[in-house]
Amino acid sequence: MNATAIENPDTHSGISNAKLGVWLFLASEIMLFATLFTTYIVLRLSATSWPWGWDALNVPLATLNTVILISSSVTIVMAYARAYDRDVRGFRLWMALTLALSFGFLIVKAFEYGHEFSKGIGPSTSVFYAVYFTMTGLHGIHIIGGIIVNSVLLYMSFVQEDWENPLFLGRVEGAGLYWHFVDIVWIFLFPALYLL
Amino acid sequence: MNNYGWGLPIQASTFAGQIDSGLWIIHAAMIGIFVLWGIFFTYLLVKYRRRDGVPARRDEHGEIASLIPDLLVMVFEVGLIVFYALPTWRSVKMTMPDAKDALVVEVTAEQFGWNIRYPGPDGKFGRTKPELVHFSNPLGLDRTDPAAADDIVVSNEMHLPVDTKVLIKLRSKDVVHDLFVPEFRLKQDAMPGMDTPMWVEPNRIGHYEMACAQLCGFGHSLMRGDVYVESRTDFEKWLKARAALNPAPPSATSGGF
Amino acid sequence: MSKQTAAAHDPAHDEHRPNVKLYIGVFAALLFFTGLTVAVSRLHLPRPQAIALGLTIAGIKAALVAAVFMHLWGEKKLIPKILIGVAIFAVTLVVIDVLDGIWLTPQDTSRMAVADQHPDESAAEPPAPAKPTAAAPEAK
Amino acid sequence: MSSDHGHDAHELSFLRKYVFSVDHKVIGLQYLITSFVFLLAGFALMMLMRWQLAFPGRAIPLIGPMFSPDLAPNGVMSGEFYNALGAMHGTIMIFLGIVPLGVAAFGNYVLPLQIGAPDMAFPRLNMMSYWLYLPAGTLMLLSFFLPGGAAQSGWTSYPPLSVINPGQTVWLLAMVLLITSSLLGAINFLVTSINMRAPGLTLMRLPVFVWSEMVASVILLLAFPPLEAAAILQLMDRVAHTSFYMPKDLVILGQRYAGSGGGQPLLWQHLFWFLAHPEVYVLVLPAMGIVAEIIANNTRKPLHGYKTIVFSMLGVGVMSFLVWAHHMFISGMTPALSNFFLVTTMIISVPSVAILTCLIFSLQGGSIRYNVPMLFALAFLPLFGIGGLTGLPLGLTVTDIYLHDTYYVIGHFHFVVVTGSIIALFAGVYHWFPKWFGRKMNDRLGVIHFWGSVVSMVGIFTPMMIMGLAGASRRLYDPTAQVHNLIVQPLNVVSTYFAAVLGVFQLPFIWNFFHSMFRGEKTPENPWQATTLEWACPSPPPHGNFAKTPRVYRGPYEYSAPGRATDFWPQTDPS
Repeated sequence: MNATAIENPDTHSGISNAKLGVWLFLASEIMLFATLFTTYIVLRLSATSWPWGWDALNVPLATLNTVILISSSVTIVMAYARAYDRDVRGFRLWMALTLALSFGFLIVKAFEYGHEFSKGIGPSTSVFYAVYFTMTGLHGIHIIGGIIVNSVLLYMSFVQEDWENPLFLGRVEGAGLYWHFVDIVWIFLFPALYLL
Repeated sequence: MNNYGWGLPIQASTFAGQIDSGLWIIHAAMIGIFVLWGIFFTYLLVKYRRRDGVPARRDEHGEIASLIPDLLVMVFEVGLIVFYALPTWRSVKMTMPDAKDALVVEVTAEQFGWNIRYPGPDGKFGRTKPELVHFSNPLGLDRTDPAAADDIVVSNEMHLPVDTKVLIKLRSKDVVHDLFVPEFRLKQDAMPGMDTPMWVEPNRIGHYEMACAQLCGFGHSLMRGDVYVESRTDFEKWLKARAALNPAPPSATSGGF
Repeated sequence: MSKQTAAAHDPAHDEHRPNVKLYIGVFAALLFFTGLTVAVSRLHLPRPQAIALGLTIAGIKAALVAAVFMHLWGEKKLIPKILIGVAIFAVTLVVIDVLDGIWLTPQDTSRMAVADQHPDESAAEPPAPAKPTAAAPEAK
Repeated sequence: MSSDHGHDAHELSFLRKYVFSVDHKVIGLQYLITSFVFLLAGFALMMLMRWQLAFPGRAIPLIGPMFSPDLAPNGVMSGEFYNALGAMHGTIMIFLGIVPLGVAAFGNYVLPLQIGAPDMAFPRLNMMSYWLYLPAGTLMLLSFFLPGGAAQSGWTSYPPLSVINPGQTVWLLAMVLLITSSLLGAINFLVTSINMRAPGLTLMRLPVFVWSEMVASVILLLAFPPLEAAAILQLMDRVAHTSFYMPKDLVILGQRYAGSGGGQPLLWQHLFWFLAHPEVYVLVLPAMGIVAEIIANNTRKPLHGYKTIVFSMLGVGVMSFLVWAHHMFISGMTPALSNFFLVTTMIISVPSVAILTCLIFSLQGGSIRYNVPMLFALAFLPLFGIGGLTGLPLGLTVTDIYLHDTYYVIGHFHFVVVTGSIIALFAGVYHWFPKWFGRKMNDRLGVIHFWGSVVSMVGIFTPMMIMGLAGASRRLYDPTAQVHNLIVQPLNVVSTYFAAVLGVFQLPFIWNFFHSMFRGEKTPENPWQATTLEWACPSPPPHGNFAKTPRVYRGPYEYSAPGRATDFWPQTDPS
């Protein structure tokens, strides 16, 4: 595949298939989350009242989660840097750290949900909570997807054949792109649901 | 009701003629375009069929030629929009008559029927509460509200005075319905949670049909009512007769389930 | 990242040379902005200003992540082009739907019933800034 | 791509070769067969509906007693069953029939060959798309037999009806699967055609069909996610009892709705049509691409206005995102917005007219070869033209007030999709059949299929236009229950008879297809003397397609070039 790419530069974008594919996938994800934010805005504008995040949700926990997710973005880009320098131990370390942080995010999220459920609050309580649970829930599913991808990459770094595959670095970059996108979504979700 | 045929139904509102003229213009143009293209197309098919010894001729003339029909279509469409669609849409759907000069009627759709409410002599619609909804009180009218006492609620039967602007406030109790009176050329979705205004000025006395035109469930096809356009005096007479059927103002405890 | 550097690493690839110092700098900036946006939200600014400020900070953070971590800064032109196209469609979707949402007239009954059904919702907060126009007067 | 390439050396098992294959050609044929099966299923549902429409209240003949009493008591269809048939007919035909056939089946088989690629960019992703599509479709069909039955709220699924009706949950789940499958497919097509073109095959040398697939893929990629999000929200409304689409104080059949309220039913319509209008172009663009290929090949001359066609397709693609709300003129949407969508709708008609004009002008000066694919391609032009023209009064705000939700809409849409897309897809099957199997389909049966289909299609849909003008409403279980439908009711009978005729005339096609697959007349590598790349490899192409990567020297339609011995000049011919 990549051999063809070098042979015919005039009919090849110069971007690897994997990266182009990930970017196109992110393009569709942008539309998905744009729709969810549209729903949020429309419902908020037509609501008679809209609770403030500090009253309705747990902002300190969410702030912690924001910090966790931002840190995981840094660790995954560090893992990429280690893979770029062909440092397999460094890659494993940073990737494992990324995974640990993503699990941390999910655990904090689970505490948040558990707290709300224990108060008898659920998605059907009001439109605000419907938006909150649906958007954070979908974001959580994206986190789980990222965890699966990153675990596979971590596993592959232990397989000699995969680690030496010239496509490996591209895969790490692709996984990184996805993970950063999930981070960006949270960067908007956090103020939209908790702070404003 | 001999209002329907193989063509458009009879016209019974002030803007029916405007809408029909648009339909006629467009269909005439459509048939014209289709026939012209058809003749040209058939000519090409016959003239350029494969014959021995006659090779295909590569046309070297530019691509501009193919844009000429486009240009014509565009001119026609721009004309339609500017001189027909925009002004007519403005008058039919965007400008509502003032509630003071018009008869205001509230139509509430439900599965599978229409509830038509007239404000009564005080010109005010009374309060409704969803918890009061009952088969004998389909709108949940709160008769303790003084404005509601004289409201007249009729099922599947709308009486309108001729030559009067009528402002209809369209609502729905459950799902999306659509009020369609073919003779008025009038159609509007009834969206639950919204007050959708629409207006009509009937100009022909007669008996018409109000049908639901938006899929609303298993009984959708049964959802219809009758529209009676009457002279002013007949309408007033009917209104008075209906008002007499209203229950006496009840005490605050009654109503509900 | 230019063609030459990518080629020097491995001719078949277009990955970007990582810049660890820059990553750490961006990390610090992201933490700072996170703290800032939380702090600002405690100030109880009027809602329109609060929303504008919050979105601006989020926008800056997102731009940093996209430009540095996702290497959009220095990426081949095709990808920004794709993203601009997507942005146009996404903005159309948002703007039209929101405009429609603002201009519509909700039923007055639904607003009346809010207070008694969900006292928790309508308790402390003032209503949202951009409210739909009030319902028709004669219905009440 | 990775470790499993090592196993390629020995013979693949039957399962890996024909069932879980990663070869784009096998996946293409899998899509082809599956989507034809779904088209037949959708057709069968339609026949049941047409019986009820023509003869409301009469027991369904022959198979009526076989239905369970809650679907059809005493063999007479119930209102719920009718609505389920309507919803599923639309869903199956559009999402499971024509889009997979046009985009995925033809795209998978033909697109990599036309760009000289050995396979798709992501072969395993490609297999995954198919294996998401098949369970999604099966789930959709099976929903008839699940408790609650099939969805009954129309293919548009407008809430609140769709939230309270039974059966909708399965529909939504199947849609989410299907959308995911389409997204994967769209990414694959785009990366393949951006990155894997043969050397020399610049963008302006691409066959029109490849362009149409690319534009359709962009539409799928960007328009489907909003529906996916909207479907998830509706699923939440049904399963978690949220109120995204449920306003306050609903009273449903005398019962107060329990949800919190505060939702916006109109929002669904916006999100749905944001997909569903571009979707129409997904149905039509590959069809136009196929027709363009066949017309160029059988007129033996280059397409008139290749560039105009390409840029018009791109224009249609972009504009298709800006016209969605012309389906909502009378939905209660802000009337001022209608004016915006009126203008964009008229703008999008300009590139569509340009494409059709170019295709008709392409006939001029040609040496038209009337073979079966060409017959279908030629029928596409006037019949799709009718579909396009009848869109005009529906796109115009004022006339739409009257025509909205009448049979006029049904007639218009089916002229576009049946006599447009399906006719063109048939043309594609006849045209590329020799490529797929190295054999030709029988001409005589093809001609019978052609005339039978075209005449009966026109016979079905023309009465609908007349009924629509007379005001007859659509989606009525019993059209005779509303007075204004009564006079034109005989036309429903006419439509139904023609629909039965249409069904009968598909039999020669089905027989022809399977018979020719094994017994058809053997064809040479390039039976149509075509120029594009797919005819430069053996038929059927082996794994990896081309023995060596082809090199492209010229545009796609160099027919009857002056000074050459033959009347076609293949793209790969170096001379």
